[in-house]
Amino acid sequence: MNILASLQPQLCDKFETQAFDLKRDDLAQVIVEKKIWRAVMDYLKEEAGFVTLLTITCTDWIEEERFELNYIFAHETKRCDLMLSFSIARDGESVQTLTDRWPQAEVMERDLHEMFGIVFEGHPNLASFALENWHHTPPLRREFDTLAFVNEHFEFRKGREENVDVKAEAKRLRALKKAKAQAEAEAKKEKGADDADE
Amino acid sequence: MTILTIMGQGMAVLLFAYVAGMLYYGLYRNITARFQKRIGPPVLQTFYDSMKLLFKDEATAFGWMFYLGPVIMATGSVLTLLLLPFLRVWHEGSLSVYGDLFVILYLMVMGPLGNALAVGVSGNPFGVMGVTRGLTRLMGLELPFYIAVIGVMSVAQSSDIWHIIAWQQIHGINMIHYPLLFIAALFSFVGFMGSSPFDVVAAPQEVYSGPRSEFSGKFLGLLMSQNAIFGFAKLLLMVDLFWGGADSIVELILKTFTLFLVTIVIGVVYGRFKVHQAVDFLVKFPTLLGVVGLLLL
Amino acid sequence: MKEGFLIEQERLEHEAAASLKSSGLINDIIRYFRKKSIFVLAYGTGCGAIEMPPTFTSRYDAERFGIRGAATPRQADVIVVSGYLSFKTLRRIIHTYEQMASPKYVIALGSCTINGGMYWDSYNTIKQLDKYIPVDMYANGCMPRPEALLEAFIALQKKIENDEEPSGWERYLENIEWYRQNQRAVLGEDIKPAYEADWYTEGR
Amino acid sequence: MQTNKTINETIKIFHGPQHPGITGNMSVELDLAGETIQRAKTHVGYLHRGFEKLVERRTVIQAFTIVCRICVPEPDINEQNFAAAVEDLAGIEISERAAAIRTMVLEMARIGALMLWMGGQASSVGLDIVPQWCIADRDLILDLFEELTGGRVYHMYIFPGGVRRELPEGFLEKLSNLCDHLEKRMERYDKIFFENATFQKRAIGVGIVDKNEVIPNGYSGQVLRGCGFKHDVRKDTPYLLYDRLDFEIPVRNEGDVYARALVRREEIRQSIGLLRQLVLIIPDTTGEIMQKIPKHRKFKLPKKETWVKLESGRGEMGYYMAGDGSEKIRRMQVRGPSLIHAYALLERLLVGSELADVAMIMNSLGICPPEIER
Repeated sequence: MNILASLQPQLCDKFETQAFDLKRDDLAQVIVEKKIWRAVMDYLKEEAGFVTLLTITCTDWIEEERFELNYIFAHETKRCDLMLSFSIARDGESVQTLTDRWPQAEVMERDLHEMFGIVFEGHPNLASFALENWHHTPPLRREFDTLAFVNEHFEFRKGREENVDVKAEAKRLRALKKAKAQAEAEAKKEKGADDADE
Repeated sequence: MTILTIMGQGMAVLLFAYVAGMLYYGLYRNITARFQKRIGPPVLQTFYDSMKLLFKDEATAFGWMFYLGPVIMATGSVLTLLLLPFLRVWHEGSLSVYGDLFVILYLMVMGPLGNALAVGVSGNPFGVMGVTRGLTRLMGLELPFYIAVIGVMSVAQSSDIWHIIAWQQIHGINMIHYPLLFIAALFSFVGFMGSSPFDVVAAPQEVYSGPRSEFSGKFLGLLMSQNAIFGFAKLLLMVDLFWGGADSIVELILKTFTLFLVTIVIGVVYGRFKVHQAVDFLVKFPTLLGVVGLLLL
Repeated sequence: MKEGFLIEQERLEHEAAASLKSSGLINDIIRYFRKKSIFVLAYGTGCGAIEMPPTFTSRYDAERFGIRGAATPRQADVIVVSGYLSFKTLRRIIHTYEQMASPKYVIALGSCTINGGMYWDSYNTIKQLDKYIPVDMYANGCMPRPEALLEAFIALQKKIENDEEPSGWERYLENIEWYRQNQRAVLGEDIKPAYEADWYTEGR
Repeated sequence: MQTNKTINETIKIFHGPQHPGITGNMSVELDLAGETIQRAKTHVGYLHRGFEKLVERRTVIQAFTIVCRICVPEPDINEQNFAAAVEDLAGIEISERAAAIRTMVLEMARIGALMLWMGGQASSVGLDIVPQWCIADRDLILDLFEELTGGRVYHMYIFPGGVRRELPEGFLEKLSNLCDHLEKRMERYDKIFFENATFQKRAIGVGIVDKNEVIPNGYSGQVLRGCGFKHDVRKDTPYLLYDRLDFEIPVRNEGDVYARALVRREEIRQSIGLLRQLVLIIPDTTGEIMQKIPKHRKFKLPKKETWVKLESGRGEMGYYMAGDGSEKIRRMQVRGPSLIHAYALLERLLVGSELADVAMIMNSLGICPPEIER
């Protein structure tokens, strides 16, 4: 019996899930409201056997003004994974930490705090993770334009003298080819006309 | 026996030890490379390295104590060399008539102490740790070595190395008569040469390069030259104590290089112990052998 | 007592070091030794470091040219910057480079050190290495093969032997203000790496 | 008061980033009392390039060229994970032949990564002869990669929809010769490394992982199998051709450095066996090596999310990917095994062990910094 398929009715009975999306035999996604995610997670951990926290991801849906947080759990038999998703507002909404349940959540939450600016309540140490002395917008937010940042802080070495703009060159070559084909076609036409004359 | 002959002989011994030590360590790298299935550096590579370092700047300034460290080490090793019997025919007019096994054993500890002085001033934690490791290891190394030395001394009824050599000339070399003592001393000797599995002092994966972490340029070059001379002196000591010294230069080179080869082969196939494992090992197995050897005297 | 790198920094900023520029037999000999013995700092800064073990082990065996690894910056002659540098690593590279004893050389590996390479639009990597520390030799490619790395070393040996242009460490001393200005532009005022003293205050 | 006293008696050192005993560019901050470690803290970020941001800016095909740079010793797992995620989102089915070739590439990469690990682990005990040998043996694998893909280290071979090139002529024969050679070499490595008295003395009883926290904390790879748990993504949720291949999961119960080393030794053997099976299977497989995929600008991913994972040489590596209906990937997150191993596990294991063990433990966990910070 498939673990995920049998989980679906139990979970949907017990909680108000917004969706239970069975993606593959070994992967399903549960979307819930933010207010019940802790309860669902407890149920998953204690009773459904999803004991391992694999990772926490965050997706920035800037058009819909929300962050989607995905907590990915693995079953204790390691035969299937489950994604628990919920949305929070892009600014100012904090999430409760998971460091009390899983020690590895500490570094994952630090990563998300640094990259998206999400605050995790009760986290022991939201210090910087990969960046050092970073005072700009958190870099993985959609509004952070990395190219603009690069242009502001660095300059690029000039290319070689004979360096050409690839797009312009492609355009030129295409035009050249077209002209050549046209000339050939005309020549053929004239020749054909000549042949016909003869 | 004038002062000139003493000085002349001393300089000759020093020069020979320097050249031989450099070549031995060059060959060490080359032979190790052959074990590792590669061509390896030229034989003169150690010489190139030390000369290049002598013409380099230093990046550090920690005061005069720091500069004194390598000098003390070099003094210790040069004195050790000069006080050891070099060739049997050079008995007359050699500084080594003033030498004694006790003096030599004390001088051999001078190197680590000089190191400790300099490194203590630099305050580099890796260096301090390396020195601590070196002193801890020294305890383990000295025990079997001293037992072997006591055995050899009590047989020859003298602490004078010349007498020990003379005894061996009459009765045959010590290695054959007292193999257990020789094996005990050989274990310590491998450690004294800084070869695996006892190379805990400067283990790069653990303590950077140990006591040498802060030394650069000329000091490092001096340390390398000192190491070559001291290495040769240690080989000479073992040859004098257990292999009956040497009559000619060729015999000396053959004997010392054979001994050196033993350390190379052991170093290639073994990894590194931890400090306390090394001390444990030395205190147990070689010491036991030494004690049994003493009892069988 | 001052720490070693502070002294080095002072010396870099205030005092011009003596150079062995004038030619002559002795200088030729010194240059020969320098060419024959190159200690490479064991610091893998980026992905190019994956090609360093093959270069130094039995297949390509750089030691036959006298090139071998050194554990600490004090002993090293060459630092190989193997690929892209994030800000955090750049800070350590500058620190390490200033700890090395002159004459010292820099080999830059991979296209990322020349013009950003793959990471031209990344917000955390620098684009031109030679604005921050002087580079003596480039090996291009992503990533350069061990042969390319060996060739860079041999070209560096030739450069040392011929004593061509002012080598990198001399340029660094002469233009220290310019380099410092560039470094400050990306790293801020504290070029020395700052470690947060964590658990002393945290109570972990 | 007691704590203050102990703090004053310790030395604080940084093991890395510039240190011969560190795996890659990272550092461990250590508080030492004598040689015993009181506290340990991992610092990463020296290799942060912002892949996840760069991927968001690129189209699918452009992003493909940079994902292999995420993990340097074993880049192919990233390509496979990326390709699998894109295929899952776009609904592409790859042919049997492409799957077989991918399996072969992944197993070759696994042997290469394990050989590199062997070099690191041996040099951490000062056995300098082993890295000299086994990195040269790994180079033979890289030679085959070069013939197959054109690149030594970065292959860019596993493409969404299949693989990029047909096998060159005589490739499988060379591969089976290489398997013979490696099998012969493994006997030598047994003698000089795995059965070496000094290595056993250093490795047995060092870095013992607590078995109770293995599953909940998500340790994977050799840490998991070295603690007696018989799990491998290749068996649990088979991908590619692994359900048709015959192999064993090596397991040891001790949970120390030596157990992990022996697990890895057995894994090299199993991978050689897998390659031998693949040499026989591949000629009979059918199908195009490359499915028809949309052109560059028209390769659009639907608004869906997915999570794929596979077994790398160090543990399970997963990719989370979300599309948004445009030709660019909305979000890609890399979850490497090293993230958990380097933080949650390493910091625990180091406390109470000695400075001499740091390099041993780090190597035996197989920590690869570029996949921690991307």
